[in-house]
Amino acid sequence: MNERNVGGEMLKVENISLSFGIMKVLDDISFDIKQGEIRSIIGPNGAGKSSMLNVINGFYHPQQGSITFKGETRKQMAPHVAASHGIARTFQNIALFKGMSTLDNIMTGRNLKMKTNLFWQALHIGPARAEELENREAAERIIDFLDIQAIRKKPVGKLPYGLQKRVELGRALAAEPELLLLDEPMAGMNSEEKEDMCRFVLDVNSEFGTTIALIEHDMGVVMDLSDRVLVLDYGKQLADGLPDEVRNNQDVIDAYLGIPHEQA
Amino acid sequence: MLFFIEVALSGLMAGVMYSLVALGFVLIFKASGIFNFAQGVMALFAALTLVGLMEKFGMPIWLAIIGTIAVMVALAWAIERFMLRPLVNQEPIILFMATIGLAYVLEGMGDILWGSDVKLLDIGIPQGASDWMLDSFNIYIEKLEIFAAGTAAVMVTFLAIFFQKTRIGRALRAVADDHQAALSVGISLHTIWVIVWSVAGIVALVAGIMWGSKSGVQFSLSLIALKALPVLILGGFTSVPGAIIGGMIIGVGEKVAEVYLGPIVGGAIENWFAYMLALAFLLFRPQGLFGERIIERV
Amino acid sequence: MIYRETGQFKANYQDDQALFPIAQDRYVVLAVLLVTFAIVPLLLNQYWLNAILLPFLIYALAALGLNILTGYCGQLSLGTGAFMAVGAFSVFKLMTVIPELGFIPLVILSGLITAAVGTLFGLPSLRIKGFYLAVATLAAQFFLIWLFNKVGWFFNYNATGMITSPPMTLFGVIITGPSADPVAKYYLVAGFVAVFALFAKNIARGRIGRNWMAIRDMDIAAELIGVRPLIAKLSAFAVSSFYIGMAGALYFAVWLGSAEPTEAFDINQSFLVLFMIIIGGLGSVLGSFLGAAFMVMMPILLKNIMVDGLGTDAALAAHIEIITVGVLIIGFLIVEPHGLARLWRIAKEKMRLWPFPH
Amino acid sequence: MEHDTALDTFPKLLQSHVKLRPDQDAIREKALGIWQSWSWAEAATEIRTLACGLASLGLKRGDKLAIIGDNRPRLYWGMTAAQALGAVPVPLYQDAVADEMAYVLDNADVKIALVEDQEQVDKMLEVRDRCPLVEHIIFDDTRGLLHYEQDFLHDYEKIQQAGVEFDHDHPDFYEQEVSAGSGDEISIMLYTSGTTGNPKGVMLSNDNVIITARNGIIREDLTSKEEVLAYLPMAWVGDNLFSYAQSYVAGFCVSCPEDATTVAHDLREIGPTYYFAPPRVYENMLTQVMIRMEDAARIKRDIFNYFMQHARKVGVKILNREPVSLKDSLLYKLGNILVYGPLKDVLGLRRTRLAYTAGEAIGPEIFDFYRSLGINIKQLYGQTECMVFICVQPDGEVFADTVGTPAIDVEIKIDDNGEIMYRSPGVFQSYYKNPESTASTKTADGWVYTGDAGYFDDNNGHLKIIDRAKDVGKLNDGTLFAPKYIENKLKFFSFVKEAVVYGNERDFSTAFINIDLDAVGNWAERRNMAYSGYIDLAGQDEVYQLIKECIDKVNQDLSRDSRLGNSQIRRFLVLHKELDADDGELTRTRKVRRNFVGDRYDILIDALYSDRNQCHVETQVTFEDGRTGMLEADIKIWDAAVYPVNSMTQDAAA
Repeated sequence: MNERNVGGEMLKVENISLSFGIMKVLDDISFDIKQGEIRSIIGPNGAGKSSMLNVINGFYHPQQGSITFKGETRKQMAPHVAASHGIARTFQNIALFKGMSTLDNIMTGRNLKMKTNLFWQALHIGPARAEELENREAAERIIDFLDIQAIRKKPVGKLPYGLQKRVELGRALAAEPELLLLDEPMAGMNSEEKEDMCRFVLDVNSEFGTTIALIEHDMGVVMDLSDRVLVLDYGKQLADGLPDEVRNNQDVIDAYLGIPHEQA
Repeated sequence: MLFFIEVALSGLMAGVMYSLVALGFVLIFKASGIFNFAQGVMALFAALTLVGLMEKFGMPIWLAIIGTIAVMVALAWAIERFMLRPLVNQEPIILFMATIGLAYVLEGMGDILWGSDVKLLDIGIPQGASDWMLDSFNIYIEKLEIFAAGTAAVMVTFLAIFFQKTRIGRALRAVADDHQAALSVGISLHTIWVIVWSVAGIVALVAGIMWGSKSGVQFSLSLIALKALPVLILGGFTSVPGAIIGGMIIGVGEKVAEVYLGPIVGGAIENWFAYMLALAFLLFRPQGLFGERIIERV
Repeated sequence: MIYRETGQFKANYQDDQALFPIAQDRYVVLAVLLVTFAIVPLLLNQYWLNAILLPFLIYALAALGLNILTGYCGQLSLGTGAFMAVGAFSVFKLMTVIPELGFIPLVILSGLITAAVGTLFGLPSLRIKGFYLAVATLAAQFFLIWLFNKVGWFFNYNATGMITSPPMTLFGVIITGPSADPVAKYYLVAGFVAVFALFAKNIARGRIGRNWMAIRDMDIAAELIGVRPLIAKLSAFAVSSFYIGMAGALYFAVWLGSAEPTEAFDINQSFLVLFMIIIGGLGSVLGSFLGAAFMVMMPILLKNIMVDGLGTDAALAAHIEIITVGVLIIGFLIVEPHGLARLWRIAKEKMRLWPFPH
Repeated sequence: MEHDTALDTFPKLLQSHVKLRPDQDAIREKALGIWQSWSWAEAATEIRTLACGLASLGLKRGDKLAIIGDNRPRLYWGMTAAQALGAVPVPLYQDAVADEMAYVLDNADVKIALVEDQEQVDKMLEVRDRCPLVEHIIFDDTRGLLHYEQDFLHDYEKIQQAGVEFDHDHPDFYEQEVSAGSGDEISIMLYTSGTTGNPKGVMLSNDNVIITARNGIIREDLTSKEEVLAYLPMAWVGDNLFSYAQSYVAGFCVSCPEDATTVAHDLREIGPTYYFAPPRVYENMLTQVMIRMEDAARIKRDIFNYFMQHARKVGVKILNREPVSLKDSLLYKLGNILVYGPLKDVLGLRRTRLAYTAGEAIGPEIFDFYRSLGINIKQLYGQTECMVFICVQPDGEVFADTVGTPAIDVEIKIDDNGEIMYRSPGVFQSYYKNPESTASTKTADGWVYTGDAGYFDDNNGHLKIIDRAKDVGKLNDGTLFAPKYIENKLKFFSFVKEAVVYGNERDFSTAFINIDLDAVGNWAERRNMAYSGYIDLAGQDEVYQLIKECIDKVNQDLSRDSRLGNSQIRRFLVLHKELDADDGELTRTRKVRRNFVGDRYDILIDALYSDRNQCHVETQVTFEDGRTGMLEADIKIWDAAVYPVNSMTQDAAA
């Protein structure tokens, strides 16, 4: 893959522990994500990967630990705050707005970029209209980037799975995030779709310089894409390092041999 | 003090009656996820039928009751066949709307069949104050209310057993969780729904009898359904004990407020007080009385 | 079949995002407006205007309001009747206190007051969802109606507890009270509905509308991309109540002339409007109109058929009527749960693709 | 429409439009969801800056500028910009693989390449060492190219910048260069993907292109108001004539689709008044129509069929302005409201005044289908060597099996061995760096061998093509054997995608058939036949029966033609794979390479001429991603029905 321009620390997670009632989901997790890198989080099902993302963008509130994002340290933050600070994400099970078109989904992704008040919107003139048109163009750039022109005005509910995943990525990109969290972006895709998605992830990273944290089961993909890999297992931090280091880490191998079906 | 206890007690009794109606809601919601707005009207309809059978056909009480039960079962069957089956897999709000439609139909039918004038319902439930309570504790309680409380208690135990012990009961609980499970028990969804609605119908009949004997059988009876709704917020749509306890809380709270708060604000607060009570409660415990916290996953 | 879209290409986003991008649609809308404002008043008599068109238009406005809340934002409410009452009583008080402001501003003002009340009763939506919320909104229904019954200040302490709209004029024409001219009333209401239907459509297709729908379709995802549930839901309650409030104001001041809370605004009003948007189509402005038309006309039609047609006696007819209404509603939900608007959309798609099926 | 002969180059034409219609749209592109438009004035400025930019890179009179990519305004501007400098634009097929490109780039001595995107850039880089003359590569779409450091790669906008500065430093440069241009200068170089051997660079002068374009415009009286969709490869002469030359001469606007996947949709949005497509496009369109109508509701389908039947009866007559009974014309009007109008509208052809088809013969029923709808679709016969026009069908004289009468200023003769020759103002100067081919194609007095065999139809005097001259052979019994002619008849059936017929110097004709997966697949599904894929479907007896019926019809048809009657197909088989350009079985323009296929499947041919009724075959195939693999199958061989030749009827083959 083309040469990387990885910068300083963007996000630092320190001693995060999260539990629901007696169920301990995350146990003292600490790691960091550097500006401009692609960071993978892997691990068997139920390892707490998604929960980790949920903590990062403020949907879950950990009992212990702190998160430092762009220098600001927080114990927790409201999701919309995280969003407005430049954290966007996609979801393991597609969470698109089924009732809306591809374009509207992506436009919704830009809601933080739009400010005009109810009054102007009701009249749909002046600032409201101008704003709508500007953002439409921005949305169109994303549609073009993801090559989904053909489904621009189709309701997303009826789209094939692979495309829905793409639209969801588009919705996340629409927010022009600095940190993009991808929760199994290639789950349930055929090899061709996976290839496209990899392409897009890399392009996002190199074209927009977006920092990416992704959860993925396909080891091949992970090894190709990531600069560094974090391995979780039953809420515990198993390993953290370069793809090759992780690949050869004994604990990781054991953990995976435990559940070989998780490979690829 | 004594007065307060008296108020509280009678509130408790009234609450039991709410519980009876709420029970009907819960049964159906539990088994089919349908918010059956017609429950109140079903009570009215049942009571009307009962009275009708007794007056128009001069049936003895026991026969009339059996007859009414038969009617309610037939009704349940018709509802399943002509309303639920075609609407299977529709969004909850659609089914909710349908039950409102059903309420209209039942109301109209009741009026046409049995006339819309107020009727007295006397199936020999003892009326008047309970002398024993009056003598021993010097507290005034309607015999009817005690009787109602008793019946409610019996109902609940019966239902509890029905749910826990019988095969059908277990099937019903399974349906609540997921439909496939129910089929695996070997009972078709349709049968299950007919049963649930029949049971709800019978519960409605009991509620109808109680309220009917208390304040006569008339349209306003169908409004007791609205009284039962706050109970549901409190107890949760799916919890039988919730319905019972919730009913009592509402009953007591309402009576107390009616007596102590009512005069200050000019009375007639029973229409809304229960709701305010439930709302206030929700602010502190959104998941209701017996619901446990839901962890949302994404 | 009618559609001819070849060559209708868009060279800028303005045109592409126009309300009605397809020329044929624009013609239809213009035709409808023409009929509404130029032809109807000439052709139709008092009865039609008063008994059918006025209620239809006013309910359409209310349905629009509820549709914003329930259809677009996904929050089920059973308090419509009460919010209409708020509008009605607000306008009544305003008409008696500051009539000099003029009727239209007063109606809008009462809308705003209702919006405030609605927002207040929308607060529970932040903690509870679905039917729990629906039941919670009933609190508004019962509490407010009780309030208007009990507190004399609202009905200026008159003995009956009724409110009666004093005559007010617009451009010198009497538009409220018994002596008002039906045509003038019709123009007033039609104007209101037309303008605010347009506003509703604009809001729905803009940022705010999209945020509402996002909350409706997938509230968690919406929150995680920066939509604030608090603002989205409460704004929906506010806008919705604003519309319903104005509808209530017109309903009382222009149509009924006088009203008594427990009858005019009871829970059945709430259900009636809810039916309108379900049958018309959730999340559709057009649907609000179709639903209102359906629910207003059907009973009248039934009555005419039975009483005038078959000579059924009134009481029995009334019973048969509500049964039929009930049956029709159930039947309708079975046939097309997504409402008339969906039917229309499908028909339109077919027309656009004709002769192809898809 | 004015024809100022002083306007003998494209830059000059451009300037005249800037004067005549500065604000009228010159070109459009669907991008970011809307039709971005450039008026003639705006286009002129774009072109001026680009030309100056190219000059600053050292592009000079006579140099070659390669243009590679989908139809994009900037690429079209690249052509004019080059022409403004007296340089020669050389458009290449954007879907060609790197090697194919390498040959052309090298052969054409390309100096600068203007390409669309990363895909093309990568191909260029791959073969750069093989074409040392290429000095610069300019790319339009920067996507994915940010991290390419090579100093000979330039962003289009950077070049524009350079252009602006250059223009500023040499204010008169552009005008001088433009006025220096002349009619006899080479206007463009188009490579013909010959069915055999390497592609040849056809050099056409400004006069060749502009006069031919103008003649076409005069003959069909096109105006500056036409709407055209530019969706066919820029490297192909047709696109160059219809979407470039004629646009500049007539001054009408050309629109570029958003993306290959949206062409159909964009076609409907633009609604071209003047449309061009090779037969296969019309074929696919019709197949799509039929497939989609299959799913229509009963009543609708009946309405459709009823009126289409009526259209077949009178539609063509009405289009040809022949008299029809009042009832028929009224019924047709009704049909126009219910079916024809809407159908044309959804296809995007409602506003189409004139539609051309060429390249190869088109199926009669396909042809009549569109004509009966009232779309004036006409066949023309043309070649790259003369900027397309040789023959065009005159309005009202349109027959499925002829290509019409000579175009304006075109002379035609048939030489002794039946080969068609022509002479016209459009005749090319020569093949680039290829005198011998030039000599063998073009006589001293300007006559060009078409390589096609044909004759003027005795009834209507229209030219009728039967086959490639070199392909026309003889059966052992001496009967004329015109494989292409037969193949086309077969391909007229929607079930047959490709057909390859053999028989030269043999006792009888045989055929390889490629079924059309869409059409046959759909046909199979309606009979709920299970099939796992192409191979499986192709092997089924029902399918063989279906194909046999098609072949029988063709044989019956042939039997009526005294010259070709004996070349009826006796035996045939359905191939186990689709013929594919990636396997070299088709040319890039999807023409069958008969001999190549013949060599590749020689076992099958032997089998066809033996008495075996099955044959095992193993084939190497190339997948989309470039990997290769083996494909095995047992292929059935069936006999077709043969009909007695009726020598009485003369050959107006229906």
